[in-house]
Amino acid sequence: MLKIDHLTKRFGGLAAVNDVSTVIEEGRINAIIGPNGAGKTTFFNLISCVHKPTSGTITFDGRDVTSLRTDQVARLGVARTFQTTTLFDRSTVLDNLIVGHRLRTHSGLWDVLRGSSRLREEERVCREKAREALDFVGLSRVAHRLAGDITQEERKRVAFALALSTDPRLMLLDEPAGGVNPEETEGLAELIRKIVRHGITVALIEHKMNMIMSLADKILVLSYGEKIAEGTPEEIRRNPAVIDAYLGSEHAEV
Amino acid sequence: MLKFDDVSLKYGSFLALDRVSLHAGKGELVVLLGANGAGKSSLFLTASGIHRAAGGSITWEGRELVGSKPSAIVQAGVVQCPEGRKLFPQMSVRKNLELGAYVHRRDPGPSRQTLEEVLELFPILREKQHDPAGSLSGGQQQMVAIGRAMMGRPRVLLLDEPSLGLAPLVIKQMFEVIQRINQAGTTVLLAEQNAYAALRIAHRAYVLESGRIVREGLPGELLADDSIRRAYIGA
Amino acid sequence: MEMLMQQVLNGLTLGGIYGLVALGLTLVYGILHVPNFAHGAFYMVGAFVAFHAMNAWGWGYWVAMLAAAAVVAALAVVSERLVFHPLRKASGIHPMIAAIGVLLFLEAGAQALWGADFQRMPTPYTSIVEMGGITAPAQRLLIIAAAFALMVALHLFLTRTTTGSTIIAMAQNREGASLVGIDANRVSMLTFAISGMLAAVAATLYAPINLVYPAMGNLVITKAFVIIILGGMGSVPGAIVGGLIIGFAESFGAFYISTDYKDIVAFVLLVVILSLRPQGLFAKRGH
Amino acid sequence: MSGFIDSRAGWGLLLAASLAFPWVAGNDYHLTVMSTAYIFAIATLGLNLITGYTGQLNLAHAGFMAAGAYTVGILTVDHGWPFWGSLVMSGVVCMVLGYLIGVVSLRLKGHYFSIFTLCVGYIMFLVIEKWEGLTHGTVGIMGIPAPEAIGALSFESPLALYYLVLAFLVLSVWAMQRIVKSLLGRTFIAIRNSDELAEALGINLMRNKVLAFMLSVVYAGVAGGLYAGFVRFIGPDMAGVHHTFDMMIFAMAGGLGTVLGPLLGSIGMPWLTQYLQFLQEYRFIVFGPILVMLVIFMPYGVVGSVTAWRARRNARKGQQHAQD
Amino acid sequence: QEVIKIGYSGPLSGGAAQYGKNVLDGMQMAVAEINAGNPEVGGKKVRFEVVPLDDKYNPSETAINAQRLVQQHKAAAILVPHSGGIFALQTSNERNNFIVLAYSSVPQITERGNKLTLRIPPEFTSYIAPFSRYVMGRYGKKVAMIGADHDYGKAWAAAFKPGWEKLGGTVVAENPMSYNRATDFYSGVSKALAEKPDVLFVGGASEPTALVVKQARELGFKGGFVVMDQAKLDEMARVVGGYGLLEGAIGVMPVSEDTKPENKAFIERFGKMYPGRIPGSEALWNYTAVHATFRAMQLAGSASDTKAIHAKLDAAYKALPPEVNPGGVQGVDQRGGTVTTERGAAVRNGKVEPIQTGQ
Ligand SMILES: Nc1ncnc2c1ncn2[C@@H]1O[C@H](COP(=O)(O)OP(=O)(O)OP(=O)(O)O)[C@@H](O)[C@H]1O
Ligand SMILES: Nc1ncnc2c1ncn2[C@@H]1O[C@H](COP(=O)(O)OP(=O)(O)OP(=O)(O)O)[C@@H](O)[C@H]1O
Ligand SMILES: [Mg+2]
Ligand SMILES: [Mg+2]
Repeated sequence: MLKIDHLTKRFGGLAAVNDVSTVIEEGRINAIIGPNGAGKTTFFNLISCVHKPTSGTITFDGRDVTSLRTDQVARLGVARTFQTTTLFDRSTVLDNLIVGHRLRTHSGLWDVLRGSSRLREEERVCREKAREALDFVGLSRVAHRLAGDITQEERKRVAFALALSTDPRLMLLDEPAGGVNPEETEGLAELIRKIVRHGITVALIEHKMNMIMSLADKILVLSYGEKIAEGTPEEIRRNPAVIDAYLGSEHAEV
Repeated sequence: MLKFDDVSLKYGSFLALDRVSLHAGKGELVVLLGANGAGKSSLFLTASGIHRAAGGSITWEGRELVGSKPSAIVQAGVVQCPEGRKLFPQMSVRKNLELGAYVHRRDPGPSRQTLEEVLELFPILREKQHDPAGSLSGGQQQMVAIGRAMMGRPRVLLLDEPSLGLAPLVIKQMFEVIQRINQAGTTVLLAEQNAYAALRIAHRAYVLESGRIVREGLPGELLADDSIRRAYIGA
Repeated sequence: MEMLMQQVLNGLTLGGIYGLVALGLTLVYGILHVPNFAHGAFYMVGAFVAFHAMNAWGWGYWVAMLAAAAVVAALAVVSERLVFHPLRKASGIHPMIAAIGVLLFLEAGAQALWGADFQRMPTPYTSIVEMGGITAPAQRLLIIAAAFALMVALHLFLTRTTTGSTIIAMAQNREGASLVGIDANRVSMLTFAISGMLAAVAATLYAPINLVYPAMGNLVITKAFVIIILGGMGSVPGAIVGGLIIGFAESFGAFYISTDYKDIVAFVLLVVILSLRPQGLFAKRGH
Repeated sequence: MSGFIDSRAGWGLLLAASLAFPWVAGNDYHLTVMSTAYIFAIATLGLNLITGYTGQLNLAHAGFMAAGAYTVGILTVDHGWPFWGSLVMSGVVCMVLGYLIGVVSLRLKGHYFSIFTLCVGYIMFLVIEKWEGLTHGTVGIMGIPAPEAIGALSFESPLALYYLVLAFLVLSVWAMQRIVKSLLGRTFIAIRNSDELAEALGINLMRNKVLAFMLSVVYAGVAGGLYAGFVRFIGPDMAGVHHTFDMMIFAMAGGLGTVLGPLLGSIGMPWLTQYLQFLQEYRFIVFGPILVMLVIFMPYGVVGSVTAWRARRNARKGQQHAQD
Repeated sequence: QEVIKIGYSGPLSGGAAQYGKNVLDGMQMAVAEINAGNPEVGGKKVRFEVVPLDDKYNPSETAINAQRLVQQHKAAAILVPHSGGIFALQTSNERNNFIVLAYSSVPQITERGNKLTLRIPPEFTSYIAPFSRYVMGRYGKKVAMIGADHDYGKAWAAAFKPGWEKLGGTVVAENPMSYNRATDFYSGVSKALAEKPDVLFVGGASEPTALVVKQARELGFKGGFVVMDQAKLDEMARVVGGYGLLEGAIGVMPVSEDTKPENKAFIERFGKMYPGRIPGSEALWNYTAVHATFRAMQLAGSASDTKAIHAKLDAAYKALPPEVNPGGVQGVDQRGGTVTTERGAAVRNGKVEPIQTGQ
């Protein structure tokens, strides 16, 4: 669904992403791993059009999206989560989520001033989407709590819910389980599987190998901005270049 | 000895730490396990004087830390590598590290040597030493944070999830480093999600849940405990 | 040619004063994370204190300058403790409004103490120096020399000394600074003190060729704002270069375009520069 | 308190009180203070939209208010337009200016935007002062006609003007309520919280920010137009940044990011300054510290503090429901 | 005993505060003198009082203050020392029935036919020819104009230019400057001097005007100055340290240098009431205006019938004893403006000498 051709991004003299070509496969969990500073986050930033690539193209469903704005690709169906999600602490979780579906609505100022039926309908849809998303991530019980009062792990899930309420086709998850303990990591992994079952493609950056190995359908390995390997978890686990650059010897058997 | 006695902490009306008591003997490496939001970081920030305990006392070699200024606590040798790194993003990596030795500013000789050790340990930092710390990748920044704490030449090192965001290979090296630091005589209190690796180098461990200590024991005992294995180590 | 040199001299004078005021502003910006609207009032109080010391107590110019620096530094520290310290965790707009409160208070206070009229500050340097056809009042040369000496000194202090680094560290991450053992309170008081001192010295240098009155700070502070965003907020070299740019723009703008539009010159310059370079001239990268 | 006031009944009561005010007030002085406060309340509501709801502190707001006032002044005095037509134009002129200035300035973030707009405001002031051919320069525009009568309704007396201004205020509040409670308002709030996140959620930052900016300056422009018809003399001083500061203080005191707060703030604060008049030139010695204490002890303003408390209580209730 | 209140709305805080206070001082002094004489109006014993309100130079605040003064304090007359406030009040004063005592010589104030306005200061146009003739004779025909750019300054400059040219002079540079906002006059002055003028036209508030003069001297200017009447030679001399630098400057006769006996007496009384202070013309004109208002009330036999009071202002000024009219106002014209023969003054050899300006 997402095709990346010879993608390069330079910061000054440093090539954070260097001539990477790959595809993100529809309906699968695509993982990206690599040493620190390999360019994974930058890679995501390029896909979601936060940064403009120095060269190369990105094609989403056959459409060249390389020079679009972030909000435009989001409307095409690319959603992402952030490592830390800023919520408006003084309103409720549900209120925070309603805006998530805004990109699928069309009401403008005129609808607002007229109080048009389209606006009312769309507001209802947004609210429904928000509830659905909360349900989906298993947080309906905190819908009416103030966003400032929920726990870190709940915040992570709210971030998922926000991304889900945009009706995405591809979700980019940057270290979703960073700082999450194994039990809850398992919960998040289950959530990710559920997302994929619902027909949403996932691209995932993570350093937790257990999680990656059990979750990913396909792994892309970056090192110093370059693609050094790509394949199934089994292949990656045994790839000497990856062991050398990233996993270290003992992970090969874990 | 670093000793927590009935330490409580409140955020507004929320009780984040509820009469926590624990200790780390001189030269000991103690691990603190706990789910997200259990209160590990809160405990560390209280020890460093960033938050003020609502009750109880924290002593280091008999000296009361509750009520002391953060700077005085660092001066006394209790240094933290905080969660979220808290670097100086626009300063160069080198300057960040040098400021880690702020409390030793009157005696710069040994600091230069520690700096060398840190750069040895994380070679990528030597490469990037003149870049602003904020431009580094997440994991590289974590290395700077650990290095900065080491620069304080701590007698007690509080490490709050140091492996966060690090590649497996680097994590492995890092645990080796922690062990080495500890073996050189530094008391280490380590909060970790990566329970398996942490317990392998620990002398003793505590389990924190919802602001309370629910379990204490030797690494072997905890590793053998099924419920602990399930919660903190994974299947 | 002679005219050109005259304008260069004038540009340096203005640039020096603006630069000093902007430096103080930029330093405190690092601690407060908002532009300190009360800074112009510090400048004004500095001028009044020096004026008072010279007029009422007959102190010498330099002693009066020291006194002004000391008083305003103390005033800045007090306002840090009472007003800005309690607000250190508040969002941007709150310290800004508090600063306006301080500004109103100081302006009204100065008026109550010294009256609203224009005062004139004496100076021992009244001679006029003739150099190759250009005439330069000694006070102006003094301003240029003192302002730039002070800027260089401050720059060295910030970059070469550990205490200087602590100020920068604090500006970038307060909690991080505490955790390496920097006493955050001390540093933020120190920063306020330095900023107040710079304002007072700038005022005492400049007042003899100008007037002293309660609203005098408003003129300079707007320019200082322009300078710090021109140079990049929180950037020390930015403040110095920005000061010079605005000083020269005003001086040459007034001479070659029109005095009528000289104020607009500075602002239009800013609009143009920021449209091309939204982060200012000297802002550092990092995220 | 705000729980009640924010309800339909509360707003109704507020409206009733303001309709009845002239009978209580007894004299034109009170009416004039109140009418002026209402005019500034309209502008403050606008400032609150861009600052309180969208998170961009616009320090040129008074400049836009002046632009609106000058539109009315120039059209009525120099071109013989009727007041009402000119008032419409004041909104239109500000909308266009807002678009042009917004597109340039909203590319900047945070304090850069604030200081940039501070300078824009100053430029607006200088343009008004220097462009004599258009604005009469420093002399200002005098002899602006009062609003023409509509049918039998004439607007010469302070009482009639009071009701006129009140009508505009009611309209402004009503429209603002609609905006902020709608999806559009939520979009603005999302931008305030984190523009990075908002963008990732598919919100076109520039378009929404510019829209919020334009709406906010239209409020300023219409308020300025009303001001011109009310005071009937305008000078370049109107564009001074201290007026923006005043409005910011009104909004802050009441509670930024609420509709009721800035409204109450801009009605309450002028009365406070009127009552401090006896202190004469010393009143800022008192007012300054009051302001500081307000910021420190009531950071969300009167209304903000009460709403937060109420939201928390409701949240607890809501949670109980969810658990039931 | 009835209390008659006269309103004042002007700047008492902010940049123009001192100006406002100077005006107020003159008013207070007049009121103190009137009260000391056991005043009666319409056969009733009365006491006078000034009610001052701060408007920060802001016309809308002037409007609010006026309402308050009229309705709470029943003031029949309100003195406003700035044109914006005056214009704002002129929209409603006839309907609300109060007299605007306008301290501003902008011509529009009396041109609009407001029936309840008194323009307190004299018109400035009478100075132009005699001032010009004097400096032209002493220094030459080339003038550079660097007056202030506020409304009053511009009105002056607009009238001065044709006046100067009519006498055969040329204007070599026109470079108005912002006296109140500028941080430095160096560039503006050097630009004007680049045209090698014989005379500089300057003027705004006294203190910045003095700085402009000083700046010109520092840049080597040796010619004379025409000083607009807002600036006073004595106040300028205080700023630059004596009349030395002001050699060849011509302006209005400073109150403190005017040797007429009634003027000297006024200075003395003022000094008693405000120890250590020397009155300027803001104090003087408004002092006389309050006396004239009181006298007009007596003549009208009423403290509230504003039309009658206004109609008697001319007679009142004429009836004032010279000691309360040291400026020598001769009456009020049809449009409500005062009529005066003013005197000019020039600096020669470090001393002020009077220059006859009347026709
Ligand atoms: N805005 C930027 N300016 C300059 N350099 C940058 C910028 N963003 C990233 N870099 C550099 O690009 C490289 C790749 O960074 P990136 O954040 O993509 O790494 P990563 O793979 O996500 O690492 P980690 O696993 O540690 O998060 C790093 O060396 C970093 O220093
Ligand atoms: N500054 C704060 N204000 C209010 N509540 C806080 C604050 N910091 C932490 N908390 C709350 O206190 C509880 C303990 O948080 P803490 O960060 O100490 O947990 P932790 O064990 O370090 O978790 P993690 O593994 O996520 O780092 C959490 O519920 C958290 O939401
Ligand atoms: Mg990353
Ligand atoms: Mg933690």
